[in-house]
Formats: sequence, C-alpha cells, structure tokens
Amino acid sequence: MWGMNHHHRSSAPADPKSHTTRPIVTGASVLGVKYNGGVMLAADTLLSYGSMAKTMNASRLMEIDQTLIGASGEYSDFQAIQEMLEAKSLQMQSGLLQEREGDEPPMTARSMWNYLRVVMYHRRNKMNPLWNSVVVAGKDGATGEFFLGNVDRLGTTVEDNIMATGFGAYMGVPLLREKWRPDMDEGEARALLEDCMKVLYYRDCRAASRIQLAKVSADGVLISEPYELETSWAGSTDYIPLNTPLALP
Amino acid sequence: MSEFTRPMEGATEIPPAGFNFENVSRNARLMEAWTNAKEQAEAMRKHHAQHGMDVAPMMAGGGYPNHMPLAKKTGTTIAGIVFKGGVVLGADTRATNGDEVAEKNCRKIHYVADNMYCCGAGTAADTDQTTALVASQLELLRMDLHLPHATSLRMKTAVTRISRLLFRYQGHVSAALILGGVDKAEGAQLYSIHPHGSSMRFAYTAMGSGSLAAISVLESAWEPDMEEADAVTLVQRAITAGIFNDLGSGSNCDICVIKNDGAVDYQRPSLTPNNTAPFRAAITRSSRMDMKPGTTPILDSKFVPHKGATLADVTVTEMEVS
Amino acid sequence: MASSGSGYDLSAATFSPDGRIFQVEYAGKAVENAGTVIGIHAKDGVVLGVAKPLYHKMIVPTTASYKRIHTVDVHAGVATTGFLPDARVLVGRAQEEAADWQEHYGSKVPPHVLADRLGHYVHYFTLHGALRPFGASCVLGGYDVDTKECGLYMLEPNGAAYKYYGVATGKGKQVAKTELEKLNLHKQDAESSMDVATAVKNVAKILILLHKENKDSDGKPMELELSWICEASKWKHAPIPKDVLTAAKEWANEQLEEEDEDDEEEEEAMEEG
Amino acid sequence: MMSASHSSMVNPMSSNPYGLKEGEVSTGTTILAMPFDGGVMLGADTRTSMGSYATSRSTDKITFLSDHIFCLRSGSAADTQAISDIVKHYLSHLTIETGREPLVKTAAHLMKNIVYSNKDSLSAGVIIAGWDPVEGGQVFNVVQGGSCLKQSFALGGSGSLFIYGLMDSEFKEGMTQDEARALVKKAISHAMARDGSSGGMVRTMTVTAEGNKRDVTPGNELPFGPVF
Amino acid sequence: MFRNQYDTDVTVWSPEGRLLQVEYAMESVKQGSACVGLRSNSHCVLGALKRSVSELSWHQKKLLEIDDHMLVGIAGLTADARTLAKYMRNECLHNKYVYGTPMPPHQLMADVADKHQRTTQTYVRRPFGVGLLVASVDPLTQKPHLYQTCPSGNLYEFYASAIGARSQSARTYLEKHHETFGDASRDDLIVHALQALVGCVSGDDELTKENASIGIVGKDEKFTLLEGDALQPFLDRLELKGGDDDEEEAGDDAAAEAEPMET
Repeated sequence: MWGMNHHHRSSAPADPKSHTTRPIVTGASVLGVKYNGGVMLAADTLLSYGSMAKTMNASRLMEIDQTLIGASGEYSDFQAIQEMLEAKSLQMQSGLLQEREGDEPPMTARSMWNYLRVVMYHRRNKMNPLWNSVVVAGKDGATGEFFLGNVDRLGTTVEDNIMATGFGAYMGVPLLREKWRPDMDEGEARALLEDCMKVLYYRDCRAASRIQLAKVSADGVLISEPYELETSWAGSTDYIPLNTPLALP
Repeated sequence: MSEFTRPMEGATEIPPAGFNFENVSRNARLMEAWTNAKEQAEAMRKHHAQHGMDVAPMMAGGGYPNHMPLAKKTGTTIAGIVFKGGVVLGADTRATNGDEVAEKNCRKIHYVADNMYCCGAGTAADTDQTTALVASQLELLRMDLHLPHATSLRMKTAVTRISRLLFRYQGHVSAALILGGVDKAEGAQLYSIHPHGSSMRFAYTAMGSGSLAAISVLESAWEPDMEEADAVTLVQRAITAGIFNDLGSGSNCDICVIKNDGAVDYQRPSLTPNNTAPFRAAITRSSRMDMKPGTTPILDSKFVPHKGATLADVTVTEMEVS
Repeated sequence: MASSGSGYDLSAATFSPDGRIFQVEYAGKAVENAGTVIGIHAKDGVVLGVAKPLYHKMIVPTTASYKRIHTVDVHAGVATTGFLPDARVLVGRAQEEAADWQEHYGSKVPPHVLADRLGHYVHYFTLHGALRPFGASCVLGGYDVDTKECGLYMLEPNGAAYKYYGVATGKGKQVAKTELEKLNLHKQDAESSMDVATAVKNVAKILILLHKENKDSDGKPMELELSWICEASKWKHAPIPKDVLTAAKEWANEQLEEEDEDDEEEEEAMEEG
Repeated sequence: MMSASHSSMVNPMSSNPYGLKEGEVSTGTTILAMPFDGGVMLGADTRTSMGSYATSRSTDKITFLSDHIFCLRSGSAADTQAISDIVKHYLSHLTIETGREPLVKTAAHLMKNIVYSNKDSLSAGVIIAGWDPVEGGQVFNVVQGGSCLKQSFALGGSGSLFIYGLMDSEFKEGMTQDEARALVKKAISHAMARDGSSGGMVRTMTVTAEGNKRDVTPGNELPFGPVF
Repeated sequence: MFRNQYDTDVTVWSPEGRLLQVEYAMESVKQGSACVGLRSNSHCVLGALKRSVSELSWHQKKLLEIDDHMLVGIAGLTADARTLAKYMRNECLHNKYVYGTPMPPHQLMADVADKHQRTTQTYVRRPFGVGLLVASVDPLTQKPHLYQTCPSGNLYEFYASAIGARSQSARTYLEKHHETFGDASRDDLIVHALQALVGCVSGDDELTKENASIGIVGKDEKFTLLEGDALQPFLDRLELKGGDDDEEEAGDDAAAEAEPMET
C-alpha cells in the first residue's frame, strides 16, 4: 500500500513550496494505440537530467500482471510506482483467498488505472504529486476487451484508442488521430508508433532514437529489447545560411 | 492569429502612422503591480501554512492573478513545403481574440510579390502590415531596377527586408512568417522568419501554435521531389492536423502554390472541413418561429418631414474631372 | 491433564511452580488435534503437503476458503494446521514481513530470516496475559534467491522456528515422523538422497496412509493439497501440477497396497512359522 | 560549483544545481565508479568547497558502507555524510539478521529510499559501488531526487559534465584492474582541470573479492594537467 | 452446559486445546431464526425466516443487501450482524472507488473472517455472536458463491447450507438435493430455499409470505429481495406440512414434493 501507506515518510514541511516542485531526472513521451487484436505502447529509453542525457538505456515500460505501464516524467517517481504496483500485485496474488479458476490476473488494466488515479489524486491533494503521466494498457476485466488509458500527475484519467504523453500529446496525437483505425493490424500499429517516435526524436530535444515497443495481445505481454529507429535526413542537409558568400563554381 | 479590439466605428482619432508601442510601458507597470500582489499573497499563504491553515488555494492560484495580462496567444497553423515544381504554402483561417473566435475565414497567406507569398502567424495587424510594407518596398525595388519578370526579384531580398524590419523592433512586432516563392537565381525556396528577426531556409516547415501538429505530418511524410498534387495534399494534411488538434487554429485551409515558372495558384478556400451549413440545415425549427410579413397588422402610419434644411437648399455641382 | 485446575494454567503470563507455561502447551493441543502437515527438504527443492478430509458433503472442495497452503511471496509458502483462523493470521503476517522486506531492502527475504521473524511474532503472543498464544502451527518452505538454496522450517505455538530436513505436525505427527525418518532425509550428500519428485510421492503416500489409519476419517473423501519450490516451478512457490499430483496419488496407493500385501504375507508367514 | 543564494527549486543545470542553503558546505565534486574484470574501481577528487572557497583540499569522498560496498558522495557534505551513515547502520543490521554480506543492490535500494522520500530536504547525488558474491562488481547511481539507476559506469558531481564524452569513448566492459585505475585517474584529472569546484588530488579505491585497495595521486602527479 | 474455569475469557485455552468462549459465541448463532442458502451454476439464493418480537412489531429483517452482487443472511445477534454488514458495505464501496470494480467476494470474505479472528485473540473484545450466510457473484467470472462465516473466524464455501434455530432439518433437505442444484433454474432454487425453510418453522407456526424472505443474486441479476406478495407464487408451489411432523420427516416429505419440479 505504497502511496497511502501507514509508514509515513516525512512530515510536511512548513513551506508548501518545498514539496516536489519539478521533475529532476525525466523521461520523455510515451505513446500507445489499440489495434485489432491488442494494444501497443512505445517509449524511448533516454533519461534526461535537465538537458543532459543522463543514461540512454533505461526502460520506461513495465509489465505487471499482464498489464503494461509506461510513464513519462520523473523517473524516481516511476520507480516508486513500479515498486508500489509490484507490492500490490503480490499482495493481491498471495492474498489469503486468492484463487480463481484459470489464471485471471488479480488486477486488470482498468482496475490498475483506477487505482493509480486514486494514488495520484491523493498525492496531489497532499501537494506532493507523483510527477508522471502514466499510460496503462492491457485488458479490461469486465468486458475482456483491450484497454488503453492515462493518468496524469493530478489524477486526471483519460481512456481512448490512442494515447500520448509529454511532447507526444502535441506531435504524436495529430498523426495518431489521422492514421488510427479500429481494424489496424499489429504491423500497421507498429509502423504508426515508430513514425510518431521518429517525429518526436526529430523535434523533441529530450527524446532519443533508441526505443522500446510493448504489446498486450491474446498471446500475452511482450516488451521488446531497446532498438534504434531508422531516421531520415533528406531535405535537411542542403541549405547553407543566408548571406553566406558562395564559393564560385 | 489574434486581433486586438477594433476601434469603434467612426472614431475620430486617427492613430499616428507606423507601429505604436505605448502599451510597453503600461505592461511594465502592470507587471510590477502583479509581482507585488503575488509576493503579498505568497507571504500570506506562508503565514497560513505555518499556522496549519488551509493552503489549498495555492493550487488554484487563488487570490491573485496567475499571470499578467498578455497579448493574446497566437493561434494559427501555417506550413509550407518545396516540391519538384515549386512551393506550396498553406494556412488555416481562424482568427482568435483570446478564447473567442474573432473571424472564421480570415486570410493568412499574404501577397508579397508576384513570385512570392507569405504566411503569417502572430498578431494579425503585425503580419498584415509587415507583409504589406515589404510588398510595397519590393514593388518599388522591382520598378527601380527595371526587372522585367516577377521571378527576377530574389527571395533573399525579401527575407532580408523582413528580417531587418523585425530585428529593428526587437520582437515587439509579433509576426512569425513563412515566406515561399521562386526566383531565377535559386528556384523554389522556403524560409521561416521569427518575430525577433532570425530566418532559416527549409525544405518544409511549419509555424504558429499548430506548428507541432503540422510538422509531425510533414516530418513523417515529406520526401524530396514530390509531385504537385501530392505536395498540395501533404500541406492540406498538415494544416488540417493543426485545425483539428490545435484549438487556436480552425475553419478552412487556404493553399497557395507558386510554380517554378512564376505561375501562382491561390486556392481560397482549398478545403472546407468545418462547413457548418449541413448542421444548421439539419436543425428543424418550428414553423411557428418564422413570422410572415404582415403577421402584425399596421394600424396606422404617418410621415413627418424633417424640419431643418430641405433638399432644395443643397446646391449640387458636378465633380471636376481631368 | 495433571496440572489442570492448579490455577497456574490460566494465563500465558504465568509460570507454573515447575517452570512451565501451560497456556502455551494447551495451545499446542489445538495443533495436535488438527490435520497433519508434512514438509520435505529434498536435495533439489522443498515439498509441502496437507490432507483435507471432506467432513461435509456440501462444502466446495476446490475453493480458496478451504486452502491450507498459502503463498507468502513469490519464493516462499506455508502449510498450516491447528485453529485455522489463527493460522490465517500467521500467513497474513508472513506476507506482510515479506512485503516489508521487499520495500525496505529491494530484494526477496531469505527464508531463514522470514522464519525467524515469524517466530518473534508468535513468541510475542506467549508473553502477555491479554493475548493468547497461537493455536496454530505452520511449515514454511522457501527459496533463497541469493544463495540458490531451499530451506524448510516449522513454526510452533511457542515461537520456535527450527530448520528441518523433513517435518510433520498435527494429528498424525508421530506416524508421519516415523515414516519420514525411514527416508533418510538428513543424509543430503549421499548419492541416494531424495529428489523433489520422489519427495512428492512420499508426502502423498504418508498423507494417504494417515488418512487410512485414522478411524474418524476413514471412508470419508479426502483432498490432498501439495505445493513445491523447485526448478520445475522456476523456483517459485506453486501448487503441484495436477498430473504430477495424480501420478503421486496412484503411486502412493499402489505402494500402500503392496505393503499391505507384504504385511499380510509376513503375518501369514509368521502364523505359519 | 555553488552560489550562495538560497533556492528550494532544484535546477540541475544552474550554477547551484543542488539548491544548497547559504553557507552550506558542498562536495562540488567529480566522482566516478566503474566495474572491471573482478571488481569495481571508484575514484573521486578531494576538494570540498563553500562558494569559491575550498574548505578542504584533501577530503575523502569514498565512503565505507560495508566490507565490499562503498559510496561516492556529491551534493551537500552534511546530507550525504548523514545518509551514508544511516545506510551503513542499516547494512550492519542486515548483516546480523541474515548472517551474510549485503548485496550492492540492497545498499543502493536503501540509499534510494532515503534520498527519494526526503527529496525536498536533501541535496545528495550518490554513487554506490561494490562487489557481492551474487552478481560481482556493480555500480548504481542514486541521483538527486531519488532515481536509482544501474549503470555500466557512473559519473556524478559538477565535474562529471566535462568528462562524459571522455568516458563514453574510452570505457569498455571487462577492463583489467590497472586499465580501470588508469582510466579513472585520467578522467578525474580532466574534470579537475575544467571544473573549478573539483580539485586537489585523485583518490581511487579498488574493490575485489580478495580485498580493497586505496590509492592517492597528489595534485602535482596527475596524469593530466591543464594545457596552456 | 459444561462449565469450568477456562470458559470465561477468549484468551484462555482449555487443556484440551479449545477456546470455550468462542464456542459459546457459536451457540448464539443457534438462537437466531433459520437462514438457508444454496446456489446453482448461475444464481445464489438465500432464504430466511423472519421473526416479529411482539404482536405490534414488524418482522425483523434477516437478509441485508451489501452490494449489487452480494447479500447476507444473518442468524444470531442482530446488532453484531449490523456492524458486520456495515463493514462489508463500506469495503465494497471502497473497492469500487479505488479499483473501479465491484469487490471480489472471496477477498471480502477473507477480510470478514480475519475481523472475526481478531476478536478471539485479545481480551478487550468479545467474539461476534452471529453467523452469516453470504450469497455473492464474482464480478469477474460471473459465477455464484455461497459463503458461511462463524464467530470463530472460520470460513467455508458451500454448495448449500443453513444456519440458525432448527436449521438441521433444512440442512438435511439440502444435503439430499444439493447435487441437483447445479442446473436448477432461478425459480426452482427459490422453491428449494422455501422448501428447506418449511422445516425450520417452529411448531405452531407456518411459512407465510409475511415471515418468509428470499434474496437472490445471479449472473446478470443484481440483488433482488422477494417478500410479501412477490413471494406468494413461490409459496403456492409448496405444500406446507412442516408443523406437526418431526423435522426429519418434514425434510423427507418436502424432498418428495420438490422432486417433480426439477425435471
């Protein structure tokens, strides 16, 4: 029960301003789409410290009970969320009377999303938010359909067929909205996400070309190893600055 | 794109020529007042917090304004690309005044010369005036140099004129421009010019609040040596991305194609994805809401002529012609 | 009970003149009257087992509420007996200890530490007049992620948490102990030391034997609940797969029948002789 | 590395990245740790400063946590000393309870817990490096704010910015002990040359299963000095 | 009743390893009027016999709604049951708020059982003097479950069960027929529940639409309470004998009558 725990960590300082006021080590956008037969997420593996690239191989996608979680924003808070959910999952799985027929996970994506909302909203009410925007992907327990949702640091929840956090909300969403169809197959979904990640790499100074994809489908959950995007520099290499004297041919 | 409130119809005071910066000092005063108010509120809140009182209003920014009044946020999507046969420029047509849509079909692709057009984002008046000013300078220059063809005017000249002008005003002239066109020296060219006077040349670019949406489309689909039809479609897609994903942009999509030979195809509108007529038509109003002429009977009518001058007193003279 | 009524046996906070704490011993009686639990530490894993006679026709035998073996953390499980509500509290405590360790140290709690901490907890209830000792016992099996070794422990109502090669508690404790001793489990280094597959069969055999020998339960249906931690379970605590369990049961029944026949033959031989 | 002004806002890229209070002593620092074949190599400069005054030119920033685990401290000297003491205390408790040596990741986890849950009042960037029998030599970076990153090598402190490029190009997995020590010394010397808040000597610590070895290179014997 | 020095406090073990105070608490369940529960593969039904304490009183409630997918039937101290029901309702609401889904019944039952246990190990509180039958549907699997709690903290899951005064007769009836409940229709389950209740009515009384109460949850059926006139059609399907016969016979007769309905 991290987040609303009984071990209270620190008493609130007298100056409310001295609570978490900004992220320090940060991850950039997370993107997600539903497709025919699953749901897929993408995130790059860069962590920034200010504008410095602190580490280039950190995963911001995790699996917990057949649900995928991806987070942008403060990485220490993401790690805390990760530990919190792992503890929660174990608690529910080994809970005294935890035995359903089949291997239904104790917490489905929708309930995890809902749980995160409670935690994040609670934290922001304590003026000490978890500085993340979290994408949750997996299955909806009640309907068995695929689920894609988002919780931001204020506890706002959104559910949609496409999802983008951080800069992705500005540069990923237009493409996702334009190209998304409910009957997309997995390859199309992957191509679309890679296109968006590429654009983000081009135009978001905190993004990188090393990314991970992850999917939830009937076959279960898969998180890819980090790999490099292929980028294009056509149309960007030719021009020399204005008013530069040209060498005569 | 934003519009400051227009002067009242028939106002007698004519503003002095050129740009006017009297608000700069006003804004400075406001800023100072706002900072003081904020400090006071902070101190108050600290006091409250130390005494265990409710500090919730901080989150809501209660008590003092969140920020000083600023010139309204620019809401525009403009974009341009170079293709095999020339340049395509595009723009949305929404003009905003704060959160209001001030004008649903305004023109954002401005004429600069026969061979170049310029998309403008920022304060509407600034983009209008800047492009008009440069247009007249270029026309004078063309006549002065006895240039026979429009395409003899160089794009570089226009970029230099505009960026010098903007730099002189240190960003106070709020015009973010995309200049596209062709000239004999370098063929099809596309430049972006920022309000502070910097300029860059691109194969494809976008500006305005919807630029992120537009550039994402361009980055993912632009390729060298596109055909005209494909190029127009791509710019339309980029502008449409702005129209639908950026709340500051909206309404229609204008397109201007400037071909290598100097021919211009200005499409206004090029796309109307937000045509409201069908929706309005779909609303059936009760026929009782329509009042036919004569519904209200005229019981009585009377004509009272004006008591002062009569028509006969006016002496009409014919206008002189030369 | 010789000492009952002497007045020294009404509180866990009272010693008797001869230095005993009767309340703890009485709590132990609750365990001795309850179902048998068996644990075996084999050379390549641990096995836990309980037998659950179905005393009631209408009870749902597969339900979680009838569960006696619980997972404490990914790498540890306990089999319980005694006063079951008390046992459940012990399980809950074990789960909390494991989760606290994970939160604090970021790693899996070593089984001997878990047993030790649980021992402390149980022991606390033997100190106060306002509390009563636990009327439950549990056998803890765990895998040490760091040393890659398994451990088997038993917790008793007095707070003891000893490590075992093989252990049994509950009603059939004595018989089971005798049977376990025959398996030579403490000779772990020997070539012949038992592997986890054989341990499963033997646990099933002993539990079925106990069930058959018990007059109260004989004839009533019985459910076997077995779990293990071994390579096959990826070193996680997991119920034994259904096919393995069925095979173990069959093997156990065959063995028991053979032994019966042997006994009969022996008896006959004796008689004849 | 630090300016005197008080700010509770932490701006990693400002001249006062740790938001120190006025008069607070900071280890404006270069620290570095990397695994090599058979252990880990830790290195640090020895300057402690308060504003532009060096309060010490021989500080030891390589701090003992347990027999085979050490930490390198950057940020506020007071904060990092206090929390490494706490972690050391926890680890000795753990050693008693489990009867075995703690793991490096456990030390990093404890450090992270403290830094993360007190992120508003601590200015600490700590590298935990050491050797354990389960996973060998490892390096963790507990960054200001409480992110815990397992890295193939870790840099910290104000001087680290100047040597990221050097380390990126020269670090290789599976170096020998001597190669590792030489690289650590070289990198820290480079940082000391360009970062005013780092200076003094280079201390290194070699941690292997067999034991630990300290080494000090005085300021006049560094492998690299400024080129004029 | 057997009395000795070990039976006045919950924290004292008897030399035989028993907790007499807890066992006495279990006796209080038998003081309450009967409550039966049974389930098919799709529905779970509770039936209860309501008492009225005087001529002028209403029949007191025996079946309490916990959530759309859960209800309890109580036997024993009503006030203790109310505390537990309130706790269960709160837990269900809390779960809905936190996870956005209805409370999984098995999880709630484990918590309720632990709540019982806590009262048996410290001497500051007495054990709960009430037994609960809990009818529920797992919101995820949509399968019905019937649980029974006990003041000791023990928890059972049943295909069918009965608690309270004269419940032995109901149990006998249910035991005889429980194998047929699996495929029984909702309405047949209700009739079975009423039939089982018939034997639990005290000598000079009979089962009527005033004193009987039926609660249902099922796959695609939210909590429904049948009382009064709504119950009459089901009562009409019974042949009320009960009263004069001894319990065992009442069960047998009822069974014989019930059988044709299942075909």
